[in-house]
Amino acid sequence: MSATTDVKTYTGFRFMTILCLVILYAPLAVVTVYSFNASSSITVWEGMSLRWYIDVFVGPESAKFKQAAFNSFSIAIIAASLATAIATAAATAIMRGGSYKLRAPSIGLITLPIMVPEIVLAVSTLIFFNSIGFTRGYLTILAAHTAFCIPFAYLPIQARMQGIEDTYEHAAMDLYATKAKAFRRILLPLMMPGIISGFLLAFIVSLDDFIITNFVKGAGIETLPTAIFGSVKQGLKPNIMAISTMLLGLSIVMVTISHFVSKWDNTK
Amino acid sequence: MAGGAESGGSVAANTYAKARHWLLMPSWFVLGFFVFAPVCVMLVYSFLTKEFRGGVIWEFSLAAYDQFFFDRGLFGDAEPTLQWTYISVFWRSIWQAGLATILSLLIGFPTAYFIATRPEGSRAFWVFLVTIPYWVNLLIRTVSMKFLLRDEGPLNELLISTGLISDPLHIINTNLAVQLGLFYSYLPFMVLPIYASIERYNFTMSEAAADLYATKLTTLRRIILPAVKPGVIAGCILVFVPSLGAFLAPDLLGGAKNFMIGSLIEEQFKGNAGNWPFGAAASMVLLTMVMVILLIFARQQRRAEAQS
Amino acid sequence: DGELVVYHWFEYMPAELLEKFETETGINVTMDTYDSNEAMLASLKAGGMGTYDVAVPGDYMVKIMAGEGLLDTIADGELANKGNIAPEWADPSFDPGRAHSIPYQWGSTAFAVDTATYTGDINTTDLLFNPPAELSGKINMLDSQGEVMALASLHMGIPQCSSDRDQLQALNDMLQAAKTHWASFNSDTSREVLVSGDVTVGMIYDGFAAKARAERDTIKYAFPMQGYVVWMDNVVLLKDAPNRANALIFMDFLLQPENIAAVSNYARYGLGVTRATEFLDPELATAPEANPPATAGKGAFIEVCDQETQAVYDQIWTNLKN
Amino acid sequence: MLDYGEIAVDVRSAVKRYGDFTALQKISLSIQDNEFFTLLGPSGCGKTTLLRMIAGFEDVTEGGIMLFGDKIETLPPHKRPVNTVFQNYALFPHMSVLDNVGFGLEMLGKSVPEARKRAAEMLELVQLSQFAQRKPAQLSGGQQQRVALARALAPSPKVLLLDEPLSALDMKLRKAMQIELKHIQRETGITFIFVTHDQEEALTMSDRIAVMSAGELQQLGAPREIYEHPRNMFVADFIGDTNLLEVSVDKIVDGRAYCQLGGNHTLTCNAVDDVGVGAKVHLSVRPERLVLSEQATQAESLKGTVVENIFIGTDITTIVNLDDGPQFTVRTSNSDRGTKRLIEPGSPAFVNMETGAARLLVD
Amino acid sequence: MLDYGEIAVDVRSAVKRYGDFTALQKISLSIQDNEFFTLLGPSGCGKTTLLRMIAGFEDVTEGGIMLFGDKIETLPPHKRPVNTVFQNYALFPHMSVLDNVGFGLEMLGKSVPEARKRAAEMLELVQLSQFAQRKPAQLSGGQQQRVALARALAPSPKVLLLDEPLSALDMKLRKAMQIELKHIQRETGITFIFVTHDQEEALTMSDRIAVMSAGELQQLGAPREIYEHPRNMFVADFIGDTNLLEVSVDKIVDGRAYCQLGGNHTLTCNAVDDVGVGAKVHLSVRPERLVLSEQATQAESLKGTVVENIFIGTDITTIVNLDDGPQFTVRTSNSDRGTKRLIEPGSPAFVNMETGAARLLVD
Ligand SMILES: Nc1ncnc2c1ncn2[C@@H]1O[C@H](COP(=O)(O)OP(=O)(O)OP(=O)(O)O)[C@@H](O)[C@H]1O
Ligand SMILES: Nc1ncnc2c1ncn2[C@@H]1O[C@H](COP(=O)(O)OP(=O)(O)OP(=O)(O)O)[C@@H](O)[C@H]1O
Ligand SMILES: NCCCCN
Ligand SMILES: [Mg+2]
Ligand SMILES: [Mg+2]
Repeated sequence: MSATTDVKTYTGFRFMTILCLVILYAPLAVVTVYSFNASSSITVWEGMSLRWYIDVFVGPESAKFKQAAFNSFSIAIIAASLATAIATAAATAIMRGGSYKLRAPSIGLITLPIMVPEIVLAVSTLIFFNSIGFTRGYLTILAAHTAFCIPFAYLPIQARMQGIEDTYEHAAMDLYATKAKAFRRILLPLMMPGIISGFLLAFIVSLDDFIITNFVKGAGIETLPTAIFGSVKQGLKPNIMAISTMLLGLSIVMVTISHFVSKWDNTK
Repeated sequence: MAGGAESGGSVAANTYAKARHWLLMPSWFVLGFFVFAPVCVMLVYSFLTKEFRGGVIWEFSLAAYDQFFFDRGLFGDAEPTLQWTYISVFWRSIWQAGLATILSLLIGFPTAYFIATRPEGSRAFWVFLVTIPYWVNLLIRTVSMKFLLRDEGPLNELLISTGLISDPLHIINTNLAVQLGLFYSYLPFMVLPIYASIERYNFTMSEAAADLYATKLTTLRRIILPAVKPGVIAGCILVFVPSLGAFLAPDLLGGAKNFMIGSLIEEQFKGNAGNWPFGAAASMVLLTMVMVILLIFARQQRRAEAQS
Repeated sequence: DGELVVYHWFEYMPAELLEKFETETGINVTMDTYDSNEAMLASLKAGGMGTYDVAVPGDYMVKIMAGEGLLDTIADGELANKGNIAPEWADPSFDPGRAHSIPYQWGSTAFAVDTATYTGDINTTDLLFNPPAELSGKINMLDSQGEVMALASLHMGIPQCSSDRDQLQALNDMLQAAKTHWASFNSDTSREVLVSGDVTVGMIYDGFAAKARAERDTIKYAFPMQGYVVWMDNVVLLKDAPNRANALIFMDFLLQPENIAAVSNYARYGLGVTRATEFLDPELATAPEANPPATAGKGAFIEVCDQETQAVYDQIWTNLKN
Repeated sequence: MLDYGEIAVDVRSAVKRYGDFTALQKISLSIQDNEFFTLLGPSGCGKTTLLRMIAGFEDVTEGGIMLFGDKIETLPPHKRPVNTVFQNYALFPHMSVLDNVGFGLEMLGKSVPEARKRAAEMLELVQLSQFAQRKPAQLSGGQQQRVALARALAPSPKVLLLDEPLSALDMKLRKAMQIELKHIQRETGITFIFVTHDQEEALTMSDRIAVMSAGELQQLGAPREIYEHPRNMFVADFIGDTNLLEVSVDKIVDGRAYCQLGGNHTLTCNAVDDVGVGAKVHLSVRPERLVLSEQATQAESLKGTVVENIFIGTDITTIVNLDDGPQFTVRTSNSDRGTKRLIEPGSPAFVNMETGAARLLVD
Repeated sequence: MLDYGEIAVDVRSAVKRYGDFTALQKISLSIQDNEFFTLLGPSGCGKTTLLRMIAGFEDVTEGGIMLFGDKIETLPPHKRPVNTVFQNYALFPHMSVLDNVGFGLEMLGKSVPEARKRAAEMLELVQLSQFAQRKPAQLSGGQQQRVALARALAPSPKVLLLDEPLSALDMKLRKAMQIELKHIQRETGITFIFVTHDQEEALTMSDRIAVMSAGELQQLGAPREIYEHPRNMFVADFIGDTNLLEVSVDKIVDGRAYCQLGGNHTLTCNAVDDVGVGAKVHLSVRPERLVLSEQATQAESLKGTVVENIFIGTDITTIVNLDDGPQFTVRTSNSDRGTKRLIEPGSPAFVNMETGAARLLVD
């Protein structure tokens, strides 16, 4: 229908959407373009080159970034896995545990990390580790990440479970399945798209975190964001742009995967 | 007809009632230990005495809150008056975060609406477009924003080369830059919840309004907005809360010149000031503020739910 | 072999030198960086102790850290190369007898100006604290309480640890007024903002200014007639160092003339070790940043105030940053 | 029957295409003023599409629509003096019942008190005055339906469109609302265009019915005409239960066609123009037009065996298998005059037909 | 009618409370083996609750449930040899049709190939063999319904529970499935307990019906018994259309009650034990049991005026207002033998009643 007669269409909303996308992409486009700059100065364009991509892998900072990348990815994978497992159990208890006094407080506790401003969480975790004498290092980052990833894993799982009627489990039990079997054979497969989305969200949130990591990381331990931060504070360097562009590419791959996973519906 | 007990996801669904405490145990443990306990420690610290040059002395004191709320002059011996320094930091944060939220809403709502009215098959693609930058490191986003906005950065070069302006726009290190940075950091948090609620919105309602002689603008104001209010409120909160505590954007884009709450708190633990109880107290004030906002939101949400 | 954890200023250690140390000793070095003495102190107090072996505080901070009990004592004979320390730096007031530290680098803190943009006289602190209209909004300050307050005191001609209420009030008011002209507080980008032209005047360390000049030759380091800050950074042995022995090896390594000279060549500051001249870049001696003109005021070390006085300075700083 | 005056809605060769798919194929309809007009047809036949084109929610691909003589197909919905009762009511959930009903009047520029006053009157009409301050979610389905009706009636539209307004209600409520709707239509004199896929509802309520299938108009007429003289097989099958038999025409004499049912059974019925001797056609006869007897009562009594008597309350349905022939369904009233005709399953029985009850159908 | 053997399900004074709310009040029912037993009642009367108690999804608050003589009320669902066809089928969306049907057998410990083999047989029974590899979402509503049935039948339960299995289907499909269900029940001989709120469905399919209202059993009996001898006003009103009149009993002679309808109209009907002279009671008479005539044909012909003839397809409903008396609905078959009795609106008419058609109702 034409925009003037169709009651759904608002003239100008398309323009706003495009404007929105331009704002979102312009800075990233700049990063991507300058990452191919041959010059070592970000202000001058000296032609196409893969120099900085090579630099990322063999340059003077390559060891630091390799270690940081390893830390980031290993922490993200472990923390997201733990958080997803914990969130799956919690979502089952909350969506399928009947009504009980601890239900609302549990939901509150699980969503607390999103509600508390990140800086507050970062500082309080630091003080807490300090006051109980934890030595800061890889494990403290891992613990903190696992904790704040839980709500990000929980929310998609819970949303998914909202759409799963409990008649499915009833039907399974009616057909002689025990509770454990009904969970494994029916509920878990049905939750799977939510679990995968939750995992990916947790993974990315962990990979992206700077503030909390920066407070709880021990000496000499860097994740990609903290390493990048250490570098970019003194100005954008082309090698950082190359790393960023690679991360952007990786994000696109991840988002694409998660997109297909969330579209993937094992019920069709 | 499906009775209450058999409809899915209801509070009463209780297939795993017997195991619920075991299932919740890991989350209680992890979150209780690594989130709840730290926040409690923070609460305790805010009532302790500051140690000279960082740290705490285990002596009860209200000094941190006193410092936050009362001005005792440069030398600490004047008659206490209301302390505007920190209140104005908070006020500035609220104001900055608020403007960023409004900016996000103004651009995010039409975007969300536009996406929600795409054919079902292509909506995912649009959502995908909006979310890609969000999955990219916040730091990189902020730094590249800074690079883009510099006086001699690509934006100004572009504007000057097109002849729109002759002198570079001075954006970096201004409040506008901070707002833009916050907007840029959290925009998808605005778009996604609004999108979700518009997608659930029954467009027959718009047709009913048009059928009853309402113009499109009236329909937007009187019918659509009230109907998608929960999404709008959720989006505003998800942008506003993190903006309030942000310190990357103020630090990198605002030149660390005018503190926002996040920077103020960070400074107490990592920077020059080293006043832990004060940082803890400021955190508690911030936390309380956020909780109050969320409670208001929860009440709104419950009211909205009761309506439909 | 083994580990060494160093807490260091950003951009203050050439990567090649670290590599050399690692290959020579087989010790694996981990390095964290900070951007001000105060940030380093805060971080150490907030859980950093016990994780780092050495840090590199400035003069006044050595004294503070010693007072806080954060430093370990280097016993006689523990450092083989202690004798290499230049005599003028062998018994400084901030660490009598070098019980906790060895010299690293020394230099000054003032500001640099892009003379392509600003053509007036640059050797006055007015450019920071009472700038002409054309510089308003084109000034970057270091995000470092000690250096900013010290330079401001020099500008006003008052003592650094004044307890005179009128002077303190005036200092506060002056800074509040000056702040309206400043674009940003930033230490780690203090060179970058000058080179990129984002600001015209930037508070900066002399060596950093030299590096800026290398990238944009119109940048000139100022020696204000009101005076400027001088400092010496020192490698200190931290209490509870997990790798104390390696830390001492590292200190000995830095006391070797050719090694510390490599630092100077990289960072463009002075050093405190004898017999190093032959290893130094000859340009260093003639660099304008290292040779104050006759008009220059006196260089002053940052002083350590008592707790009560410090509280007032802290308050002034807080007021400034909010 | 009502007196019709002008033509209220005139749909002229209207075509609606969605991309390649043609949802409506050259539909022409004239709906009289004051008429209770029903669009009836199976799911997906285009009923809603036609209604939405009249209301202005869909473009007309080809052709035109006139409202009391004015071309309206290019007007936006809010400029058409036509109101709609939506299938799922589409009540505004955040507004009170009173504000819902007053909304249209407010939009027409009436002041709020004026709109409220008229809204209150409309609520009186649908007997919901005491619920004026409630939110729609606090009402039952039937009450919501009445609010939707009041809201659509409040601006006194010239034509009211109703898209399956009763389909979400349970049977008892539905019956009650049918009576109420009919009553309100008569009282207000507004032209109603009513959409349903329930044939009984259509038969009970309408002045005229348009039967649609696959985007085409199949038949248009009064309920009785459509039930008793279906124009084609689709209509015969869609409206009511019927015995549809494939037959071949043996001969045609004096306008009477002699048809072969198979198994040596024959039936006579009125001939139809397009059907010649030897043609294979369908024959339709309603179960209630058949009578069972133990002995042959007429020349054409068809002999068979009772398979089953199914009790359905008001009536009893008997399944009879003709000897070597097709199966017939016979409907008998569950009353003394009917039940005395019942024959036990397994017993032989004769199926007798009223004259004129059997109709030949083309296509 | 079937031969009943043992009692399949015996519900003994079962009570179900949700907190303060009593959903079922001391229900006692014996369901015979091989029976097609229907629970009928309005929404919220407790049908699903009773079914869920039998299946084991709800605790029994008081009383007990026996299955072929064994106490089962404390067994968990997976230990009860009872299967359910859920209202919305509850097919496992991530499993193929074949795996859905085989699930129960697998859970009973059958090997996968064995379970598949039997599942394939069940799919044959419901004529869905060619869809074995599809996911449930790729089937139409009617096909899903048949898969649900096959899945529940596969483990050869002793009793099959069906909770409104047809309510989501459209009318034509629903009719077809009614026939199929009935057919399968006869073939397998499994006891069916069927829940519906559609009275016509209940009447057509059941061996016996239990009519429930507000958690209580109102009447239990064969369809015909319930339709023709409703025990109380609720049943009379809920099952089918009826003329419900408030009357007072003038006198009782020889087991016949003489009732005042108002406006000097009287009617005679069989007396009921609990009703004495002077009592105000209700009288029920089905519209199809009434006959209209232009002249009085019997002593008790009631004089009135025809208000309206409503054409409903198979029948015509006539509304008659008795002179100074109540309104009657009369149902006449739409056939020659019926339509010749029709009287124009506005004309006087007499309402005649079959003997025994009127029933007095207590409460
Ligand atoms: N926006 C659209 N795009 C493509 N096809 C459409 C669209 N809207 C409707 N159709 C198709 O047009 C046909 C007619 O649809 P319509 O909604 O008018 O049917 P209906 O008669 O109202 O059916 P129902 O009784 O199910 O409401 C259907 O085949 C439908 O799939
Ligand atoms: N878990 C529960 N908690 C409280 N009340 C309940 C619960 N389940 C059912 N009820 C109530 O018990 C009564 C009977 O419910 P039930 O589902 O058995 O009705 P039904 O006869 O199946 O109705 P329908 O035809 O609508 O399916 C209803 O009033 C219902 O609200
Ligand atoms: N770049 C390091 C400067 C040190 C100043 N004290
Ligand atoms: Mg429709
Ligand atoms: Mg039910």
